[in-house]
Amino acid sequence: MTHKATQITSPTKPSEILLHLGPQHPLQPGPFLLDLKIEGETIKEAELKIGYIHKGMEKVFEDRTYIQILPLADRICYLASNSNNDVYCRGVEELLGIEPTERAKYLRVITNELCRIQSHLLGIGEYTTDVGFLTMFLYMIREREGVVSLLEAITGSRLNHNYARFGGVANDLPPGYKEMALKTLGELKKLVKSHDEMMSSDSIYLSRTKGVGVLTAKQAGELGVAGPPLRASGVEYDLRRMEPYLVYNELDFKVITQTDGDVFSRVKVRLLEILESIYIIEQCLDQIPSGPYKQDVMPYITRPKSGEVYSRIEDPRGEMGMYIISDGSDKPYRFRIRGPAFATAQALPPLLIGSYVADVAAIAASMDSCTSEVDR
Amino acid sequence: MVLKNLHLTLRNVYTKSVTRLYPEEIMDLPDAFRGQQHLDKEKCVGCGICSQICPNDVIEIVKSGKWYPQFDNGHCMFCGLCVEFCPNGALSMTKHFELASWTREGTIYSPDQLAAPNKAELEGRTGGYKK
Amino acid sequence: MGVIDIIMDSLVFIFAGNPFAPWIRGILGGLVIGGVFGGALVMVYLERKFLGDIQSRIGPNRVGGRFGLLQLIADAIKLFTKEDIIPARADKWLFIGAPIVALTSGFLMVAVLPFDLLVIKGNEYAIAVSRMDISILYLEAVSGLAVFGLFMAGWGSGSKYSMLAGFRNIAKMIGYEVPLGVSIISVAVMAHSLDIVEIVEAQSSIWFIIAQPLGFVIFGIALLADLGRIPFDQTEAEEELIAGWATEYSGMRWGLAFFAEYFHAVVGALIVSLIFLGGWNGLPIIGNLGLPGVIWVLFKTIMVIMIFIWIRGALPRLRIDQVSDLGWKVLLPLALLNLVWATIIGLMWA
Amino acid sequence: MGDEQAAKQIIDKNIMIELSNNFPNAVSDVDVPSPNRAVARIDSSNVKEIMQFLLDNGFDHLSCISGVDYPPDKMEVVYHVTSYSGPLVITLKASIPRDDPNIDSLCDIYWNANWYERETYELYGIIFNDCPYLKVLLLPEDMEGEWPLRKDYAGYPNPT
Repeated sequence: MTHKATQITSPTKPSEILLHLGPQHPLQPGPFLLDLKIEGETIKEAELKIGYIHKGMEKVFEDRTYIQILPLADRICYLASNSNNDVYCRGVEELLGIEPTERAKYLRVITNELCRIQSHLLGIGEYTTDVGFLTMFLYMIREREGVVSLLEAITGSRLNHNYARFGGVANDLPPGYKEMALKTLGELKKLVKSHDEMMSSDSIYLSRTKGVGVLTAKQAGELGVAGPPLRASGVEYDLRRMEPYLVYNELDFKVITQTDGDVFSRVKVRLLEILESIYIIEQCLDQIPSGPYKQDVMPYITRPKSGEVYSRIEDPRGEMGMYIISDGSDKPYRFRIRGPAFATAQALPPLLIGSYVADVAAIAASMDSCTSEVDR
Repeated sequence: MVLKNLHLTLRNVYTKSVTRLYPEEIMDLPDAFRGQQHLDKEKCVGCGICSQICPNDVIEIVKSGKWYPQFDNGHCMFCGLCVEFCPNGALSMTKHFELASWTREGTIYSPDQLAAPNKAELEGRTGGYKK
Repeated sequence: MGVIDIIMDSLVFIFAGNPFAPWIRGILGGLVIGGVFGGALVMVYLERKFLGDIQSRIGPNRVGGRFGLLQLIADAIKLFTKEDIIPARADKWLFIGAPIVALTSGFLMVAVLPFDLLVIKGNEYAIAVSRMDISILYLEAVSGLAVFGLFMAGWGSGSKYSMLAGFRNIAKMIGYEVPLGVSIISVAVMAHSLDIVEIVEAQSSIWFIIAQPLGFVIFGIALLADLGRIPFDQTEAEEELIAGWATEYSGMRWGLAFFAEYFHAVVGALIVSLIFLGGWNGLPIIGNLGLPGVIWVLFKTIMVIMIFIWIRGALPRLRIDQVSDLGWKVLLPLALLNLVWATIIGLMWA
Repeated sequence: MGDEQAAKQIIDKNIMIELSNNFPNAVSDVDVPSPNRAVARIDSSNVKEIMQFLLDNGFDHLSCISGVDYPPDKMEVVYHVTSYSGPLVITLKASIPRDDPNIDSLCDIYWNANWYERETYELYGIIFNDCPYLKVLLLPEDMEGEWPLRKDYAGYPNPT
C-alpha cells in the first residue's frame, strides 16, 4: 500500500474529473471533504480532508480538572459517549491507584454494551440509507429508541451519559430495571434477527454489498484499522477478550468474526455483535452483585501522582485509547485521544480506489466513521 | 429474492406507528432524568463548589439575600456534576426540559427562579402525559 | 408563419380520429390533464402516508386536520415563496427549460390515454383527447422525450453531480427503452392492434397480465427504471449525487421538476392499468358491477401507484452498472422470449 | 485460552529484553509496569530500526503517535505499538530538542503512521523526515506554523 494514490493530483486527461464530496454531503453526518478523481464512474485517486469541526479537545482537556473532563470526554463522539467516559475513568483510576467497586464494574459493562448496541444500530441504519434503503434506517432508529431509553433510565441522559466516575458510577440501577431491560432486549433480539433475514435474503442488497470494498486481513492490519472492519476480515482482535477489563473475563461471549472482509461482512459483524451484546447484558443482569456502586468519598478535586497511563477499550467502532500524562497537579499535563474512527477514516481512501462512485457511500458507511471523533 | 422484503414491510403497515406527536405528547422520563436544576434555599450554604466544578462556567454565585448560585442555562450541558458534588444536597435536577427562550437573558435563572416550584411538574409535563 | 402552422398541423394530427366535436375535445383535454395533475397530487400524498405506515411513522399530520390533507398546499406555498436561484455557471436556458420539457412530455402522453369507450347508436366514442390508430407507438415516442428534460437539467446546471446524473440517466434510458418497447409490442401483437382502445377491448375476456405474466414483469421493471423510482433511482441517489439532476434547482423550479416525476409516475400507472390490467373492463369474474369505466381505470391506477410506493419502501437501490446489466443481459432476452410467446398465443387466438 | 495468553505474555516480556539486547545504545529505561504495558526510552536517531525490529517480531499495529512538549528545551514523540495477537502495548518515547524538532518518519514501516505524523506536525511543529505527505491535517492551512498544542501557545490569531 503506497501513499501515492491517497494524494489527489489534478486531472491529466479530459475524461477525468475531480469530484468533491463535501464538506456538506449527505454521505455522512458531519462535515468532511472527500476528493475523488474519477474517470467515468471509476475512482482513480481519493483523498480525505478532515478538520472542519476540529475542537481542539486535547488542548481543552489540559485546561480542565480531572472531574471536569468527565462530561467533556463524552462529547468526543456522542455515539460512543459511554465508552469514552469509561476509558477515561479507567485511565485516571490507574493513575490514582484505585479500583472500581464490583457492582460498578458490572454497571459499566451493562452501559458499555447498551452503548455498543445503539451505536451499531445507528451505524447499520446510516449504512442502509447509503444503499438507498430508507425503510431499514427508520426501523433501526425505531429499535434504537428502546435501547437509548434503557440507557437513559440508568444514566439520566439519552446521548451524553456522563455515567462513569473514578472508582464507581453515578447512579444505581432504578427499581424494576431488570424486567424492563429483558423485555426490551428480548424484543430487540427478535427484530434484529428479522432484519438480518430481510437484508441477507434480498438479492438487490446482496449484489450491492457482496464483494464490494474488500479488505483482506493483511491489508486491514497494514491500514491499522480495528473493531468491526478488522473482525469482518477474520482477525479475532477484540480488546474485551485480548485485554479483559472490568469483568469481561467472568462473562461468556464470542468474538464475532466474518471471513470475507467486504461491506456485507462488516454489517453482518455489527448485527451479530448486537445479539452478542444482548447476551452479555443478560448475564450481567443475572450476576450483578449488591454493594456500593461508588466510592464513599469522592473529592471534587483529584490530584493523581505524576505518571502516565495508556488505557484502551473496545469502543463500538474499534480501539479507543487515551494517553494521559499527569504531573501531579489537578489537571492533566498531556491528554492524547487515539480514536478508532480516526484510524478507520485514514483507511478509507485506499479502500475506495478502483471502486465505483456509487459504492463510495456503501464503503464509507460500512466503515462507520464518526467525523466528530476524527476531528476531536 | 426481493419478495421477503415486500412481505415484511407490508406486515409493518399493520403495526402501530411509533411517532410521538411531540408538543402534545411527552415521552416517559425516568427518575434519573437530568433537566433543569432546582435549588433548595434552606440547604444551600453558598459554598461555591458547584461553580468551581462546572466545566462550562455556567454557575455564578450571586447575592440575593444570602449567597446563592445563579445558572446560565444557555451554555449548560446538563452533566449533573454540580448536583452530584453539592455537599448539602441543596441542588437537584428536575424533569423540566423545555428551556428555550427568545432572549439570552431568558436563559439565565436566578436563585429565586431556581427555588420556585418546578414548572414541568406544575403543568404535568413530566412524561406519560396524554392529551 | 411556419411555427404556427406546424403547431396547428400537429394539433390536427393529435385530434384526428376522435368523433367528438372540437370544443368537447378541448374540454376533455383540460379535464384529463387536470385529472392527471390531481392524480399526481394524490400520489404525493399517498406516498407520504403509505410510506409512513411502512416505516412506522405517521406522515403528514398537522396541516389540514389529523390526516394532513392540506400539507401539499402548504408545501406549494413554501416552494412558491422560496428564492429562485440560477447558478452562475449554469446554461440558463437549458436550466430553465429542463423541468418544462420533462413535464411537457408527460402532458403529451396523456393526450392518447383513453378512460372509457362509449358505444352510442353504433358509434364508438372513446373518452380520450385523441384516438389514434397508432397511439401506442406515439406513446413510446413521446415517453422518450422525458430523458431530454433530465439531460438538459444535468448538463445545464453546470454541476458535476448533475452531469453524472445526466450520464446515468442516458445510460439507463437506452438500456430500458428497448425492453419496454418490446414488451409493449408483445401486447400489441396479442391484441392485433396498435390502438390502446382496442388493446383494452381485447382484454374483455382475459387480461394481458394473465396472458403474458412475463411481459408484465418486464414492463413493470422497465417502467420503474424509466420513472427513476427505487430501486432504479440512481439519477438522484442522495448519498452519492446529492439530488442528482435536481441538485441545483430551488424553489418552484425544483417543485416543477419534482412534480414532473410524479406526473410521469401517474401516467405510467395509467398505462399499466390500461394495457395489462384490463382498463375499464372491471375485474375478472365479477365484471364491472355497472360502474362507469372511468372509475375502474382510476381504481386500478391507484392500486398500481400503491404498489410503486410499496416497492419504494421495501427495496434498496441498485448500482448503475448493475442496472445496465439487468436491462441488457436479463430483461432484453426475456422480452424477446415474451414476444415469441405473445406471437404464438396471438396467432392461436386469431 | 488462559494458558495461551500467559505464554504469549511471557513472549511479550521477552521482547523488551530482546529489544534492549539488540539496541544496547538506543534503548534505555525499560520498564514493565503491568502485564499489558511496557515503556522504554529510545534514541531519536534509531527510531526506524527499532520499529522495523518490532514489526518483524509481530508488533504489527501502530496504535498512536503523540507529541509531548516539555519546555524549555525538550519535546517527546511517543509511539504506542501493539500487535493484533497479543495485549502488550509498548510505549516508546523519543526525546528531541525543542529548537530543532525532527525525527524520522515511520510511513515506510507502518502505513497508518501518516495521519498521526501529520497531526503531530501541525500541532507541535515536529518535522518527520522523509514523510511522503507532511502537511496540515486538522487545522486550517493558514494556521500552519502556529503549533497550537505547545505549552507556550498563546492563541490565534490574536493572543488572548
